[in-house]
Amino acid sequence: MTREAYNPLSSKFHDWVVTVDHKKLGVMYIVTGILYLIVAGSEALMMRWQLAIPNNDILSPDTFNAFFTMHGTTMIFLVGMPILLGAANYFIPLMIGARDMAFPRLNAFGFWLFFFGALLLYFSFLGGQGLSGEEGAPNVGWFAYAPLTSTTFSPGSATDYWVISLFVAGLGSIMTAINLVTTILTMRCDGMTLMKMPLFAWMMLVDAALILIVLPPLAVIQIMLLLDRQFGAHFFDAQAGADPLIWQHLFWFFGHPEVYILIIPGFAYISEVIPVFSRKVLFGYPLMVAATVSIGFISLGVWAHHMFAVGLSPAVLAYFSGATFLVGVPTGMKIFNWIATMWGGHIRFATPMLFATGFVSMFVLGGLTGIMLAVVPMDWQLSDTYFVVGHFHWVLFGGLLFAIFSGFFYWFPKVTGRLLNETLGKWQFWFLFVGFLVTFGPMHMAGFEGMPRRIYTFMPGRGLELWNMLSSIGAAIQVVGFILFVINVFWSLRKGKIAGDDPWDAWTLEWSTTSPPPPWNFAETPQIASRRPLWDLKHPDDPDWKYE
Amino acid sequence: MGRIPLLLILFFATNSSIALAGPENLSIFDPVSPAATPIRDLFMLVFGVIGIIFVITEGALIWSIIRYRAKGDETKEPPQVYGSNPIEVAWTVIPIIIVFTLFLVTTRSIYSLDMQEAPEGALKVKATGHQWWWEFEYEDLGITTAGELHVPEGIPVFVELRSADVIHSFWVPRLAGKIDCIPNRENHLWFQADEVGTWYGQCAEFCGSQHAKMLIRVISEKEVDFNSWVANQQLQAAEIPTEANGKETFLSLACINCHNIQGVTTVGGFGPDLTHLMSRDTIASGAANNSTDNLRLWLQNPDSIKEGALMPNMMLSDKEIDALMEYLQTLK
Amino acid sequence: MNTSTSNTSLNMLPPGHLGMISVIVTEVFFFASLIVVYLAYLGKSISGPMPSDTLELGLVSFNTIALLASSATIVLALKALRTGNNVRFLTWLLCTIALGAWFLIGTGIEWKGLIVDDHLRLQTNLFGTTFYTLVGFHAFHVTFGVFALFVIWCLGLKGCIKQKHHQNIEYVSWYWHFVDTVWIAVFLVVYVIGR
Amino acid sequence: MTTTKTTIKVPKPTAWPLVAAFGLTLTFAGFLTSYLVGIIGGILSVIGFIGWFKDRFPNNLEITVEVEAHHIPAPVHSTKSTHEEHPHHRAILPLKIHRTQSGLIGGIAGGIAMLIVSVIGSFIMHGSPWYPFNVMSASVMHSITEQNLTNFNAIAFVVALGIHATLSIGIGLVYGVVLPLLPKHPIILGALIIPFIWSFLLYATMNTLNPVLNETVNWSWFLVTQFVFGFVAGIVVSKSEKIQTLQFKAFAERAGIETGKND
Repeated sequence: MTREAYNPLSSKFHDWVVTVDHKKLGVMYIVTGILYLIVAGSEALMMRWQLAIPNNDILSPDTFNAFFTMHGTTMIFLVGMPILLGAANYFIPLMIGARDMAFPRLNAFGFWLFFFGALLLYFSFLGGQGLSGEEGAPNVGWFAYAPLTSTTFSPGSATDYWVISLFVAGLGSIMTAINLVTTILTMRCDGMTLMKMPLFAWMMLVDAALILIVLPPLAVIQIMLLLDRQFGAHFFDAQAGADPLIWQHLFWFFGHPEVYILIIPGFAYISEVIPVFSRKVLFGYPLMVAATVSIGFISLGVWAHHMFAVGLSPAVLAYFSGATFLVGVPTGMKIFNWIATMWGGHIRFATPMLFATGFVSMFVLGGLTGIMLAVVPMDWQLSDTYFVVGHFHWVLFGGLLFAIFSGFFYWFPKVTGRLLNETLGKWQFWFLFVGFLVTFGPMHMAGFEGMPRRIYTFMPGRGLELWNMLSSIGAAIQVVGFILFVINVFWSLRKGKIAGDDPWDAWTLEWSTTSPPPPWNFAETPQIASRRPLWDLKHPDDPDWKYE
Repeated sequence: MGRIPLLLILFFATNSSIALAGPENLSIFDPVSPAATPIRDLFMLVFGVIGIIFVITEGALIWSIIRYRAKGDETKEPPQVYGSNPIEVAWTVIPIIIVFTLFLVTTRSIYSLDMQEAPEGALKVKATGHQWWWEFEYEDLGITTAGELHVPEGIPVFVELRSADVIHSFWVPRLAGKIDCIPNRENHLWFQADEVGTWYGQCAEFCGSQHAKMLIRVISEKEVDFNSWVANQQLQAAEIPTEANGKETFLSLACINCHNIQGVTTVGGFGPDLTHLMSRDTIASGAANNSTDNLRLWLQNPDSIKEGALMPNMMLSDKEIDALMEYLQTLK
Repeated sequence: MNTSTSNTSLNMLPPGHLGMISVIVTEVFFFASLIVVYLAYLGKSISGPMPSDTLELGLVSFNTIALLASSATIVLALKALRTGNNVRFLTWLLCTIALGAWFLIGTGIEWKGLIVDDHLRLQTNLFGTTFYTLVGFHAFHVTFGVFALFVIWCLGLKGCIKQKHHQNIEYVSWYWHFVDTVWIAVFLVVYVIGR
Repeated sequence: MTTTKTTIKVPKPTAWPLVAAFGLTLTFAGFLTSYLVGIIGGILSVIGFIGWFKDRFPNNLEITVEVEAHHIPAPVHSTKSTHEEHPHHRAILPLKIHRTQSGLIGGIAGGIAMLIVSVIGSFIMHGSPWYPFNVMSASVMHSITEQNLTNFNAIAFVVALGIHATLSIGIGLVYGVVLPLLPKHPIILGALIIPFIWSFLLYATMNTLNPVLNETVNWSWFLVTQFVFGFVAGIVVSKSEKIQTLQFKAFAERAGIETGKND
């Protein structure tokens, strides 16, 4: 191994900008994602400040509307997507024993499209105001229902920023998804049949396939909206006889699978972390694969459960309700399999496992409140209320974000060569966990008490004060957790314990190369015989391949 | 309801949250309408089901956390168990049975609650969502009002939902679930207030700047009271000669471009009908009480009550406002 | 259960195959969405002109034949390339380009008629909006395909395209076949069902 | 660990994808700002794509690096040894179970037995065989409330049979896999205790599950039909095949989610 000579900063910068290495691109994705996490988190914090007491006036209505729009859009497209694509970018080739992605330059292209699209979205804070004088950032909600987005009701260019930046970023995601599908299906090392891939690779395969299928409809409606706004077309113009539900159907055909696109990588990280820290092989691997694939398929047929209140016919309501219930089955299978993996193991509660356990325990409840929302008459009461806000934050925060932190603590040593500080990590977990419960638990109650979502203030004397105050306090507690995380990252990068190649005594291929891995990953591409190639190497007397 | 203790506990828990809410509560657990009560019952069933699942799953998780925590001195890996057909079949089939049952119940309740035709003897109301207020039209009675929906107690109300601009959603939690108001579409909703009282609600679909203050009040009254309210609303705006000054001011200003007063001007329709303005408890779609001070403030600067409201600041002089106030207060 | 230490030797497809298939899957859902919107708005226009007043089968049938024929010519071109017959390859490729261009020009003539004689524009009504978007995006894909084929043809003239490149050219031909197939769907929806 | 020199080819770093992406973004940003921006973006992206194309054609640009190859096994060790001496230290457990079909058959048998008993009861109490079908279908069909429950209704009949079959087969399958995991007397459990538990749960929730049934059913007869199902399904399942049920072991072990201590 050649050690890189000292480079001046500009040259290092140049290295990163022109790179086509999947690892560098992965790191850039994740770093960008975390930066936007902080931005979108701050927006959420401002909203909680505004909602702490009734009739508060910290934020004006339009600013509040812009903040929740940007918070949702950012969290989904500029935090969730890049982190999951980045992690896949970094670890898929390492896990399947490949030197790089199938199309390295396309990979860079995908990243930069995302990067510039994201910048364009945030430029709206400046540009939207400066050029039209009408308004700043987009304020039509992350699902931007027509006809509120038409020029009549949203003049100025804020909504165009939303459309165009997400269109560009979406193109980037499609490029990366093409790359991931191809890499997983054609670049596996010798011996790695599909059923011997790490579950991570399986889940990212399903994930990338979903991206390929559902992002084009989003692109189509974005183009349609752009044609409406810029060229006078009538796709969503009620005056011309258009049906506003077309937007909703196509948006949710994208939007619902998008939620799975976000959470499946969470499953993927958890499915790698839990076995290693329980010292057991993953329980029911084939069932997990089957469950993941079926979640992928079912997710394509449930979109209208976001539209139970739009006046669909009873038969359609019943179908979408049933399909939505069905999602609960494979999801439940996964949860039970994770618990069964822990059962009978020797569980070490290092920070990754702590977050993984937090994920499993919270995701159960997020799934169950999802079942509640699938009961159509209950949805007539709960849809568009804070109960829904509580529900999807339970899934995306208690689920996805905990999984991301789990993966972050788990793979940080592989990426940087240094371990994150365990003490800070545990403090971070507990602050986030408690803050999470206090923030999002009361939101369910506020929903029961009749609080619609997306309101910039609420009326006093209607039983909402306590729940909102609690939520805001919870948000403040979370801030401590996030600060600890940032401190931990910076401290550990300089002074963290040297990790070595395999700090967790793990079993997948990425731990067989150096930390950080060289640009070519493996000097010689590996050959494997089982799902846990490193187990075979560590226990040559009792290898896995005899049993699979 | 409440045959087993778990459901009782849930019932009390939800009831205590209602108690916390006070008299103006919007709790979905405190229904006063046959369109909302079955949903509450459904809640109790589903709470029970998911409660049991939750306890079992978290129990297993917590048990394995406690029982299988590494002692730190293990020199051997634990036995590697790959899977178990019986248990995997069990936790596939049992959830299927559960969701199948829930599916049956859901389907039945959709059909029983989704009413496409107005029932016999129902009061028909047309509710139109505007940015950011509600228009209520009783076509059979020839009444148009805004923000506050008066209904008789114990009689089903069949609401036709429409939108004048963007998507809104009509939601009064204690009376019925929400249904959206969508341009170019006509949706329906029904409820029946079984008690006399005021039931609160608001727009539930994001509709722009003042989505938060697009409030609804449904006022259910004894039939006699309702009938006298109807009789009053059916009157055209009284011609009161002493108030001619204020009326002229009203007619000379841009007010008439948006606001109608039956018997006086019917050019507008973009803003709420003002024929019986003073019979309402609130102005600006429930954003403020209908007091002299608030009304004056509203005329001076609508943004101070409801920032971003589509009623423009007309830059009226004090004299004009005095005249308008005088006139508006005759619209009883 | 694997009972030996020997590794399963995997016979995996070349990355280009999967890459191109993925692109086509994405495009299928792109056009599917456009077609769904077209169908959803069929007959929903409040004012004319309507499809039955404006759309003619005559010209568009010729265009369709041209586009379908181009799928055949590109197959012949590829066959020639595989056998190393460069002249024949370039000839058939030029035919393909010409047929594609014919389609585009035909579409242009049709649009001119619609705009000038029938006063149907994107802004006119829902039919105009959906028609120009759907057919336009297809035409855009054809344009891109013609451009790509033209680049290949120029490179071929310079002698840069060798037999070893046939795999890559084949991917371009997949794209071309896909665009053809989409046209069949669009044709059926717009000119057969929708009229 | 062998150390040999070897060369590896990796793709040459390039800025063209970045240029193309930036150009494309600007092209679209032209809608938001001015057409000039869009044009500049278009030109940039074309330049980017051409540059990118030249990276790939006629030759794929690569750089060659020389590395010391170190095989895996790289230095991988585990501090732990495996449980090799344990008889079931790794396995798919339990080693032997009922075949899945036995559950299916048990469910079907139990379902048919339950059906017969219900129809007989219906004859005795209502003088018509259709009563249980109508009541069963009422759990999904709202409209059934408006008709006489003893009349024949074809839709209700089909729906009820469908529901009954689904539930019977589902519960039969669960019986097939769960009964062997239960301690001591699977038949007593399957025939009495489990039906009793679910009957109790049904009794508690029937008002919401199926109000028609709740109002009209004879609960003791209802209980009998449940026990008949449990009894028949339980017997069919446990007699279908001799299996090693590991009765002497702890539940988790029998369920196959862990292996026992050394034995």
